Amino acid sequence: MIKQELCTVVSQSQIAKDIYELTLSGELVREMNEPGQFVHLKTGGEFGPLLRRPISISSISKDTSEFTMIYRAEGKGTKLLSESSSGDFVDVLGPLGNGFPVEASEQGDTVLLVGGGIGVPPLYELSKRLTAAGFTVTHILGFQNKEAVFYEEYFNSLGETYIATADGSYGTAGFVTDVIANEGVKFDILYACGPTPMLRALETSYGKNKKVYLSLEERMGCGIGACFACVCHTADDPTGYTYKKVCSDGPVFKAGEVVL
Amino acid sequence: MIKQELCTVVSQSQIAKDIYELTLSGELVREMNEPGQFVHLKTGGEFGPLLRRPISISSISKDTSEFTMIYRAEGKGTKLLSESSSGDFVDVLGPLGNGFPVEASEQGDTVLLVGGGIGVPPLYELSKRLTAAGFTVTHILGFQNKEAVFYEEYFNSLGETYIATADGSYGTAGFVTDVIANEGVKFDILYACGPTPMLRALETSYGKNKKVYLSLEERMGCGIGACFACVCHTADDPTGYTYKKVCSDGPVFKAGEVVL
Amino acid sequence: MKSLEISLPGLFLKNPIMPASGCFGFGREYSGLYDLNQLGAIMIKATTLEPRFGNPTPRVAETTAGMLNAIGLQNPGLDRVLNEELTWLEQFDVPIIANVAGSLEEDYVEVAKEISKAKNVHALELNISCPNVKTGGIAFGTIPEVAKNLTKKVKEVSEVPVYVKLSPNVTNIVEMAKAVEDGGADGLTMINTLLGMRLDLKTAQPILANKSGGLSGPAIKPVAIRMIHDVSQHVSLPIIGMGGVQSAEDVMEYFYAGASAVAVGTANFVDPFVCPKIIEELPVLLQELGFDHISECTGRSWGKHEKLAYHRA
Amino acid sequence: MKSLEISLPGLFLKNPIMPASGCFGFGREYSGLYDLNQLGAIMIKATTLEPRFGNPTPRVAETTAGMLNAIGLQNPGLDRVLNEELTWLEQFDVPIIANVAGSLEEDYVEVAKEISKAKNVHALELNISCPNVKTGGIAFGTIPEVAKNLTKKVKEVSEVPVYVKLSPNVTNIVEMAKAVEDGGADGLTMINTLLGMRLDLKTAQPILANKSGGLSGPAIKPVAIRMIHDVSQHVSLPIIGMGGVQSAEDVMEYFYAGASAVAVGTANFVDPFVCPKIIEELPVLLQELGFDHISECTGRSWGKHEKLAYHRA
Ligand SMILES: Cc1cc2nc3c(=O)[nH]c(=O)nc-3n(C[C@H](O)[C@H](O)[C@H](O)COP(=O)(O)OP(=O)(O)OC[C@H]3O[C@@H](n4cnc5c(N)ncnc54)[C@H](O)[C@@H]3O)c2cc1C
Ligand SMILES: Cc1cc2nc3c(=O)[nH]c(=O)nc-3n(C[C@H](O)[C@H](O)[C@H](O)COP(=O)(O)OP(=O)(O)OC[C@H]3O[C@@H](n4cnc5c(N)ncnc54)[C@H](O)[C@@H]3O)c2cc1C
Ligand SMILES: Cc1cc2nc3c(=O)[nH]c(=O)nc-3n(C[C@H](O)[C@H](O)[C@H](O)COP(=O)(O)O)c2cc1C
Ligand SMILES: Cc1cc2nc3c(=O)[nH]c(=O)nc-3n(C[C@H](O)[C@H](O)[C@H](O)COP(=O)(O)O)c2cc1C
Ligand code: FES
Ligand code: FES
Repeated sequence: MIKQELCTVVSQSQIAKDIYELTLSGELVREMNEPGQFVHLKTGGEFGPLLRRPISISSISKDTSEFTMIYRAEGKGTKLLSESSSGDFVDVLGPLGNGFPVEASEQGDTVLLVGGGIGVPPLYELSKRLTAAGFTVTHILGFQNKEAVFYEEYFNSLGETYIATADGSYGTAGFVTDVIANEGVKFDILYACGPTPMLRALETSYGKNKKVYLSLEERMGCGIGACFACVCHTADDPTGYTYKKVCSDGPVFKAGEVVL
Repeated sequence: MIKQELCTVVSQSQIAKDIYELTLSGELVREMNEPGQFVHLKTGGEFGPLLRRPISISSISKDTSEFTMIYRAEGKGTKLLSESSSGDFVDVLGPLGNGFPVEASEQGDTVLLVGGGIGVPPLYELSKRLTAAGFTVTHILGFQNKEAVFYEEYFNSLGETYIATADGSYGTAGFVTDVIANEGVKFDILYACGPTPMLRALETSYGKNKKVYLSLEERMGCGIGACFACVCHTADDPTGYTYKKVCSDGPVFKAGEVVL
Repeated sequence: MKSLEISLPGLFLKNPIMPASGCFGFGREYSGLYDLNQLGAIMIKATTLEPRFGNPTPRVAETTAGMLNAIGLQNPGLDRVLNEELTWLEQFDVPIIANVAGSLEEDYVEVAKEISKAKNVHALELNISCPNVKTGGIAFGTIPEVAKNLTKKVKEVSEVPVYVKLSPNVTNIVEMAKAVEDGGADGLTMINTLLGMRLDLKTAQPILANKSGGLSGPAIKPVAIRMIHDVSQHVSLPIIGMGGVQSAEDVMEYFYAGASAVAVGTANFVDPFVCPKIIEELPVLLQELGFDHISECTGRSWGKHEKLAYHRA
Repeated sequence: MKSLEISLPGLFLKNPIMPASGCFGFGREYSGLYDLNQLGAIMIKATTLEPRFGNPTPRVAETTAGMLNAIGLQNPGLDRVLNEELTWLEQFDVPIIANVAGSLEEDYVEVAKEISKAKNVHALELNISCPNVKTGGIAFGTIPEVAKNLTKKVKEVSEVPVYVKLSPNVTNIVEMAKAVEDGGADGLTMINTLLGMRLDLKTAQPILANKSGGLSGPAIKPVAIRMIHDVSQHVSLPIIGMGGVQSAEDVMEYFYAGASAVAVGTANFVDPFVCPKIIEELPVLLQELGFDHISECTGRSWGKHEKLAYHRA
C-alpha cells in the first residue's frame, strides 16, 4: 500500500562526485516488498520546489525499518535534499510502482544486471535478493567517468562486477553493451536500469532471445497513476492509444512490452 | 552606508505570544548610527518568500557588532525567520532609512516615547540613547492583551513606563492616548511608533504644540527608495504629486510633514 | 459539516472542495489513499469522443511555484469512460462533474449528450480552454461568439447543468464569461492553465515534447483571483474557482473573490491528501474568521455579503 | 567581456543585462551600492508628460514566487526627468532606455519627442502595457491597430530607435508584435506584468489599494518564455526579454527563447546586487555551455543558430 510519511534521516553521505547515499527510517518500509520500486520525495518543505522527485529504493532493511537511496544532486530539488542531515525529516510518498520480478529467474539461470549511472542503485537490492536466492549474478555498471563510480565494492561482494566508463578513466572504456560483447558475458535473464538509449540497445540485442526486464525513467507529476504525465505506448500498438504508465504500471517492464 | 550581508544568528528566543527577539552579528552593525532605522531581511533563503521583510532595529551593540530585533511571527516570512537558530545565517540589507532624531531633544526637555505593538521595539534603542544623554524619559506602550506584552522591565529600567492593553487584561485598559490623558503625562517632545491610527491620534492632539516625531509603516518593495511602493503625500500638498518615501525619507517623519 | 454545504446548479455539495479535472484521473488512484466520499465532488479527466493518447513525453516540467503540463487530453474515450470509469465511481456518494472536450463542435455535442445521461454525472464542465491541443480548442476558448454557440449547442443536448471552463489566455475574460452566459451556461469554472514554456539549460530545447504547455500551481493564483473577482461582478453565474489552491486559506481567497466552490489541481501531486486536509481545516478557519457558513464568503471582496441562491429551476 | 557585447538598434551594450523599468528608479539608489557603469543599459522609470503621484498605498503585495505592484506610473514628469534625472545619469557610461508612458496619444508623442533628444537616451521603450492606469493604457496595449498607430506616431518624432513594451494580457501576442512591427518599431521589450490580485484573509479586501496590480517575478517566467519563443519566430525585431530573471541561467533561457538582451526587475528588490552578479556569472556559464558569444544563444530553442545583425541603418 502507498503511504505518505515524514521519514527521519538516519544518515546521508556523499559517495561519489555529486552522488549521495541517503538512508531514511519510517513505517512505510513495511510496505516495501519488491526491488526496483521507487519513492516520490518532497524536497525542502513548504518553500522547496513544487513537485516531488522520484528516486529508486536501493536497499531495504525491514528489521530496522530503514531504506536507502542513492541519487545525483544536480537540480534544485536534489541539491536541497543533499543538505538534509541525520534527524531531519523528509516527506516520502511510497513505495510506488512495480519492481523487478525476482521470480522470473528460474533455477539454473545465470543472471545479468546492467545499470547505467543513477540507474545503478535499484540493482543493489535486486542483486542482494537474487544472490540470497542462490543465483549467480554478474553486474555491469556504466558511469560517465571515474569520479562518478559508486558501490563497486558492494556489487563485487555479491558477484562478478564490471565497470565501464564513457571516458575510459576507469574500467572498460565505452558502454555497458561493449562489456557484454567484449567479455563474452553469458546470461539467461537480464535486468537493467539506466538511460533510455542503453535500455534500447539492450532490448534490440537481447529482447527477443532472453528474458529481459527494463526499468524506465520518465518525468512525473503525481507518481501514482493519476495525471498521465508518464505514459508510454505499448509495443503491440505503437502509434495507437493504448498505453502504460511508467509510475504505476512500471517502472519495470518486460522487454517488448512498451515502446522505449 | 547600506550593506548587504549574511549575518549570523547569535540568539533567538520567544519573549511573548508570537513575539521573537533575534540578535544577529555582522559588519553592517558599524553602519548603524541612529535609533529607529530598520533592516530588510530575506527570510528562508532561495526558496523562502520572495520579498524582504522590513524590521526595525531595537538595539545596537557596536562593541560586539551585534544588533537585536523584535518581531511578530505572523505571516510566512516572519514564521520562517522564527525557525532560525544560533549559528544560522540571515541575509540582511541595511541599515535603512532615517531614524529618530535624538538631537531634537534639547536640554531640559521631558521626553515621551509612545509605542504600539510591534512599534515598540525601535523605541528601546532610542530610550537608551536619550537616557544616556541625561534626559528623563517616560514610556507608554500599548499592546493587544497581556500575552502580547514584552520588554516592560527593560523600559522600566530606563524610565517611568505605562502599559496599556486594548482588552484591559494588563495595565490600563484602552489606548496609549487614554494613558496620556488619564495620567496627565507631561512632555516637551514625543517620539512614537505604531499603527497608523495611533500615530494619527497623537499627531492630531500634539502635532501642533509639541515636537512630535512619528515612525511610519508601509508595505515595501525595494526598501531603499527605488520602487515607489512606500510613498506618502506631503502635508503641504496633500493631493498633489509631491511625496516622501517611507523607506528612504522616513520611516521617521516630523509631525505635519507627511499625510498619515 | 453544515457550514460547508453548498448548492449549485445540478450540484448539492457536502463541501465546496473537489479535485480539478486532469489532476485526479477518474479517482481510482486516490481511492487507494483515502475515502473519496469525503469530497464535495469530483471533476473527472477530460473525455473525448474517441480515445486519445495525447502528446509525446516529457509532458510535465517544473517551474518556480508552478508546473507545465501538455498531457494533450489523453483519455480512454467516451465509451470506456461511461462503461468503466463512471460505473466504477458509482460506489461513491459523490457528484461527478464530467469534463467534456473535443476538436469539433459535433464531438463536444456528442460527448455531452451521452455523458450527461450517466447516473452520477450531475454537471458538465465544458472544456473550451485546453491549451494543449492543436485543433479546435483555441477558438472555442478565445472567441466569444464561438464559445457562446458551442455552449448553446451543448445546453440543447445536456441533461444536466453545464459549467463552462474559461481560459485565462484572453484579453478580456469578462467578455468571454458574458458570452457563455448568453449561450445559456449554468455556471463557470475558472481558470484553466496559462500558456507557458520552459527551456533546458543544456540542450536549449523546450523541456516539454509539445514545446509549450499549461502553467498551473501557486504561481497562477493571483491571476485566477483577479479574473474571478472581475467576472463574478459581471455575470450572475456561480463560479467554481481554481488555480494554485493548496490550503484552506487559499480557498477563502477564492470565495472572497467570488467563487462558490473551489477545485484543487496541481496540489494533489504535491500532497495526495490535500483535499481531505483542506476539508478538515476549512470549518475551523471559517469559525476563526467569524463566519457561520462558507456561502457568506462568496464575493466579499467586492461587497456581495448576502447569501446566494443559485438554483434557477 | 567581448563575449557579452551586443549591438541592437540604437544600443551598443557592453553586456545584455539591464535593470527593468520601474524596478530601479532613475538609478540613484543603486548607485550607492555599486558602480552603475557595470550595467549594459538602464531602463528608467516610466516618464509621463506631467508629474504623477500614482496610486494610493498599499502598492505592493507578495504572492507565491511573485509580487503584485500598482505603483501607477508615479514619476516626476518629463521636465524633471530631463533636467534632473537624465543629466545626473550622464556621469555614467551607460546607455539609457527611456520608458515612455501616457494616457493620451499626444502625451506619448510629446514625451517621446523631448526625451529622445537627451544625450544619453539611446532608445525609447514605449510602455503601452501598464496594467495600473485606468485610462488609455489598456487599449494601446491590447488592440493591434491602436498599438500600431501609436508606434507610428512616436516613430515620427523620436530621434532614437523605439522599442515597444508588450503586455502579456492579450489573447494573441504575436498579432500585437506584428502590429507594432508594422508601425515601425525597432525592437520589442516583453513582457510587462500579468494582471493579478490578492485578497487579505482577515478583511476579505484586496491588499492593494488599487485592487488589482501587475504580477512580476519568477512566477511569470514561463509565460514570458512562451511569448518570446512565439514572437521571435514571427517578427524580425530584436527582443529585450524580462519576467522573473534572477540568475545567469534564467538569462540563458531568455536568449534561447529568442531574446537578444534581458532586463531584471523584481529581483533587484530581492537582491540589490543581482545585476552585477549576473553580469559576472554569465561569461562563466556561457563558456561552460560551450558558447563563444552570447549572441549565438538567441533563438536556439527554435533553431536560429547563426549570429544576428540587427542594425538596419
Ligand atoms: C522511477 C524513477 C526512478 C529514479 N531513480 C533515481 C535514483 O535512484 N537516483 C537518481 O539520482 N535519480 C533517479 N531518478 C531520476 C530523478 O528523478 C531525477 O534526477 C530528479 O527528479 C531530478 O530532480 P532535480 O531536483 O535534481 O532536478 P530539476 O531539474 O530541478 O527537476 C525539475 C523537474 O524535472 C524532473 N526531472 C528532472 N530530471 C529528471 C529525470 N531524469 N527523470 C525524471 N524526472 C526528472 C524532476 O523530478 C522535477 O519535476 C529516477 C527517476 C524515475 C522516474
Ligand atoms: C519600517 C518598518 C519597520 C518595521 N519594524 C517591525 C518590527 O520591528 N517588528 C515587527 O514585528 N514588524 C515590523 N514591521 C512590520 C513587518 O515588516 C511586517 O510585520 C512583516 O513584513 C510581515 O511579514 P510576514 O512574513 O509576517 O507576513 P506576510 O503576510 O507573509 O507578508 C507578505 C508581504 O506583506 C508585507 N507586509 C505584511 N504586513 C506588513 C506590515 N505591517 N508592514 C509592512 N509590510 C507588511 C511583507 O513585508 C511581505 O512583503 C515593520 C515594518 C516597517 C515598514
Ligand atoms: C496534469 C494536468 C492535467 C490537466 N488536465 C485537464 C483536463 O483534462 N481538463 C481540464 O479542463 N483541465 C485540465 N487541467 C487544468 C486543471 O483542471 C486546472 O484548471 C489547472 O491546473 C489550475 O489549477 P491548479 O493550479 O490547482 O492545478 C489539467 C492540469 C494539470 C496540471
Ligand atoms: C514595482 C514595479 C514597478 C514597475 N514599473 C514599471 C514602469 O514604470 N514601466 C514599465 O514599463 N514597466 C514597469 N514594471 C514592469 C517591469 O519593468 C517588468 O516588465 C516586469 O516587472 C517583469 O519583470 P520582473 O519579473 O523581472 O520584475 C514595473 C514592475 C514593478 C515590479
Ligand atoms: S506520474 Fe502521474 S500518471 Fe505517472
Ligand atoms: S520600498 Fe521601494 S521606494 Fe520605498
